[in-house]
Amino acid sequence: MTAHPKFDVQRIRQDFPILSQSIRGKPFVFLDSGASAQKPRAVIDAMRNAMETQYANVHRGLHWMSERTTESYEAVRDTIALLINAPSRDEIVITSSITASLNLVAHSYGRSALKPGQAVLISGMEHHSNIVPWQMLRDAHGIELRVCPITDAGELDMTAFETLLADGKVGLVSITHMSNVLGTYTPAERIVRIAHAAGAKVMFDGAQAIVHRQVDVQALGCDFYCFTGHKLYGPTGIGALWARREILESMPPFMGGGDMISSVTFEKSSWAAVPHKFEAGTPAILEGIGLKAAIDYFRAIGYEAISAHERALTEHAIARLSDIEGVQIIGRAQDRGGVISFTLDRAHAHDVATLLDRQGIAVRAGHHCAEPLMHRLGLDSTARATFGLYTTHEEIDVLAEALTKIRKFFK
Amino acid sequence: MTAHPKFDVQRIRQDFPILSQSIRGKPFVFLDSGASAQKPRAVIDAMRNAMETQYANVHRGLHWMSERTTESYEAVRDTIALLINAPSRDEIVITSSITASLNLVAHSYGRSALKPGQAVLISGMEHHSNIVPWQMLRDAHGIELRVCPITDAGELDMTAFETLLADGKVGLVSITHMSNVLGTYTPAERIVRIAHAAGAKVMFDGAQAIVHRQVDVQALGCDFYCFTGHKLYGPTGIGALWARREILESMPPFMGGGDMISSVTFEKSSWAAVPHKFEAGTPAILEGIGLKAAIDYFRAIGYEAISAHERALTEHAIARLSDIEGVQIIGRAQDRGGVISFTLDRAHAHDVATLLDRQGIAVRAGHHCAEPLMHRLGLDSTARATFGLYTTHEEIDVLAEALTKIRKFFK
Amino acid sequence: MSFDDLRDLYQGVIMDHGRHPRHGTRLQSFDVTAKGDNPMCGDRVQIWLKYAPDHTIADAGFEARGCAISIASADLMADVVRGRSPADTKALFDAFRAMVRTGICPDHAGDLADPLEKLKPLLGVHEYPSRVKCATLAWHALTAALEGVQEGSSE
Amino acid sequence: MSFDDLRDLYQGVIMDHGRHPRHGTRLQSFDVTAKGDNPMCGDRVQIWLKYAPDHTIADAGFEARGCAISIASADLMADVVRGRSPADTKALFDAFRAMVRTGICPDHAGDLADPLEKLKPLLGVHEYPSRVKCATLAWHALTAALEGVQEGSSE
Ligand SMILES: Cc1ncc(COP(=O)(O)O)c(C=O)c1O
Ligand SMILES: Cc1ncc(COP(=O)(O)O)c(C=O)c1O
Repeated sequence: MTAHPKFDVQRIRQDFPILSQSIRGKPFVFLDSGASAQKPRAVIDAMRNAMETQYANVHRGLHWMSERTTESYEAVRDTIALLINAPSRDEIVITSSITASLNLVAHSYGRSALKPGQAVLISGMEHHSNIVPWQMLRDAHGIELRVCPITDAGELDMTAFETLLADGKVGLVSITHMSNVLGTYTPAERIVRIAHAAGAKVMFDGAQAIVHRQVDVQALGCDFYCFTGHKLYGPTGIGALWARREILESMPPFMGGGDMISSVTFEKSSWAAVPHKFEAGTPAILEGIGLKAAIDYFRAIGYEAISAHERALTEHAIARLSDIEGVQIIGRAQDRGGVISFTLDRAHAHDVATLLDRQGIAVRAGHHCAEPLMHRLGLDSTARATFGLYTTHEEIDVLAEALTKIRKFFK
Repeated sequence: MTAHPKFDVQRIRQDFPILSQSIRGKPFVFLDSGASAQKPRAVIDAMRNAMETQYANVHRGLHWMSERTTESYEAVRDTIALLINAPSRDEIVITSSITASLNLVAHSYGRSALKPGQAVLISGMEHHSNIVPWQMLRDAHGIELRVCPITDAGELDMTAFETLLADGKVGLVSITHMSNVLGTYTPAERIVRIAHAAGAKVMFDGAQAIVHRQVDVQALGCDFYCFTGHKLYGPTGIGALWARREILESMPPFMGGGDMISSVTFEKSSWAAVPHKFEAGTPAILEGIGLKAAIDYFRAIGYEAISAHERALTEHAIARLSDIEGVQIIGRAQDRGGVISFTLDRAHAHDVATLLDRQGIAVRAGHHCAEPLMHRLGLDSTARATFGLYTTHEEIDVLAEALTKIRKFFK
Repeated sequence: MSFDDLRDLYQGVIMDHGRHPRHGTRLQSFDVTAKGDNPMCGDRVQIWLKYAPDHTIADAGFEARGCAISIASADLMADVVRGRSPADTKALFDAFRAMVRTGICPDHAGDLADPLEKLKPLLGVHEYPSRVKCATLAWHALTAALEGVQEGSSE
Repeated sequence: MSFDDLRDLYQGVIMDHGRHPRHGTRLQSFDVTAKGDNPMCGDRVQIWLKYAPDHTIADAGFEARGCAISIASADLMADVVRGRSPADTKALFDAFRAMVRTGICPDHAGDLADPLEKLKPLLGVHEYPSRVKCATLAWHALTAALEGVQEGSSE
């Protein structure tokens, strides 16, 4: 069924206990991984194992449990550095989510490196978490917020992109690496080339992209990259930010507290070295341990196999759904991944989602935290099926049959 | 062994799998709960169970898994409201830690309700997480930071407290409810009475207090209360903030992103109702489920029994440690709980901690993220033993014997 | 092809009222009007009311954009509130809301038994807490109209 | 009372040098000096060096406040660096640091075998990664002194 010889989706499904559940007596067909992915046994066991056998607060614990827990927690930094090919583990900042990563950059870099009058450039297909922090920065700090339009195909309008950078006022381009609504990959290397030529730094929101495609921050040449753990088969409550060391070093801290200081007096505090400067308080210890297990699991399968599998799934899904009368697939970018938004004539996306749920099929419906994109598309909402490494061709067939039935129901 | 008839510490210990570990062939004696507590089976199972059988992203999922996960996640808000007797579940803001809670208030309330020239009053025995955010606010926003001194016994100097409030400039008192170094409880009701009379709002850092003593925010009369999950036998990566509804409603959001908005256009966004306004992005879903299990477990035993047990432990520990020549217990507040900092003549606290660790005993040593307090005490560091509901009298005896041995070793 | 698994929630009544609402028009002559907006879903509704001389509701009409559930709910509402006093209407809303939240239709609803029976097809919504607001959006707008407010709240 | 369980890490050498350091004094005549500060632990050290005419280290002295491990390490260091060139000293620090990080004393250390043997009592520190900086603080200060910098870094 899949292009890659080593990849056996049925064996992989056995690593995810939840997938054997049934919903309303029907096999559970989970097509909502883009919102949050399910967790493999390796993650569940790593977290359980920590709580059962090896747990204490980390950093300067001086006792066995603390030293060992520090080692197992801090290992996630090396694992993330490997995953994205960061030059150094010290450039990996652990946050509580990608939303926290983006806010960290907007607050800290935004209020220090960007001067009032400079601009931040985002795109017309951003998730709210890459819009709202910049609006808040705009209103508090007087920067301008520019939006690069997208084409009717759902791709970044690169002509407009160049134009928007032309006056040299843009200090930072913050753009999604893959749309969570359209599945579009943005042309990351080109974005970086053009932006750098115009004197702007570049950050990618990799929440979706990193799940599906190998990310190499050095090859991309970008300045910031961030992602979130729970979409990468890891636990909630953890995310990451990578940035070049000299940028991190120039940034003031975002939150204050324990672990981010070098020394504290009431008059003045001095900050710990990066990345700790940005990590105030007890970190997400169990989540770090879980995320490391997730990334290890993921890397053992490998992007090559995963990407091939998901490409095959996406093609199959587009073919099957396009065949159903009344179904419109939203977005038709050249370079796209396993996120498919669609509408059904005469049926509201919420009704479609609920009626799919009656058949055991989980999809998301709504604006997908991308309201401005919805306005651009002239829609209130879409239904959205998203694929993970455990998704099968059969599940897509089940979706297609269910949609055919719903279509008849609404006729 | 313990004062409360219903409380059986041996049975309770069986709920914590990690406690049956040995370290270097010796029984594991964990006296570092004040840094982070161990997790009962109930928490481990709740998190595992969610990942194995019931997990999806929450809020507006429209499908079975999402609706059920939303219910189990959102239940933590009711549980916390019950725990601290909050008037409404909508006043409970879920954060990633108490450090995040304190920073939220410093950023959002600090920059909106407090005007440059006004003051924030903290105490001389605060944790860094209740110092540094205010220093950052001071430097960014021009407020004054006042510090209420502590007495030689390690209590809040209430005369000074009144004096510091006398000029009416203090807009917010932010003070620990229990010192993580001295074990001192601060006189919360009195603090609130005096502060309110002087026109100041009051926030308590309840990170330590809530683990040991029943907290009733309505009886205390305070305006903000916050705590952290991992010290309350719950997972890392989650904390909470309670504040009066009208205060929360008046506060601008701290972080921007999904879930905290009502609607978004590129020009302007509007915020969701409280508490969601302060909860940007995918929440700590698994951690919420785990924290609810922790609080349920804790409440089933009950503060009455736990407090009685810990009081007996503390008295026993003070008696045993005071008997050892060369050991000084730091702080002798009238109203104190199960946190005991001590020094040993001629031995550095780090050496003491390491030598205790060689005997399987986990204590913390250092400045305990309270450097200014250390300066006040004229110390660089202390060793610190902290007790949880699973701590036994025998473990304290083991500590006392080990200290006696170390004392001889250093003589 | 069997529709049974779909029909349990989307019963004929809902599909029917959702697609061909009886009262889905603006009243030409009305006393009060109010809007409801659920930005999360993109659902929007406007309600128009005409009072009888005794201040009971003489007629109700609406225009709505949204899912089948929100439109069917608006239409069934317009049906059952006719002839009711404002106080009566609010009591009915409370009972209806309890029903769609809990999935339990009150047994001894007295005067409200009849209209609740008509609204019962919406009871299945309780399985989807995040769609309860679809079912109540029109009611919130109605409440606003009765109170002379322009914009209703939502759940 | 047996001290065996304590002795494996806090060997006689460490306790001895930690409590009665041989070189724990400021040099009256010196060429360079530098400080080391570990604010996390409150450990502080200052190093004084006197060079021989060939620029090898003729004498080293220190004043320190801190734990037994940091003081013993400073004292053992002052002992083993005498007679060494700056380059030699840095190579020794690298080998020492590797040893306290990994717990493995390099087998074929050539010229460094002798001094490493003397430093070996500190090897047990590897079990406590957060105390490695206690064992290396004096070395960082020494490196700073050799480079003519006033303040050493820490791990
Ligand atoms: C009194 C007090 N406040 C705040 C904190 C910070 O908690 P966290 O590290 O979970 O943010 C702690 C614990 O470290 C504490 O003891
Ligand atoms: C493209 C994109 N960016 C950001 C986010 C926000 O992630 P989180 O909710 O984990 O902070 C998401 C997911 O919701 C996303 O798809």
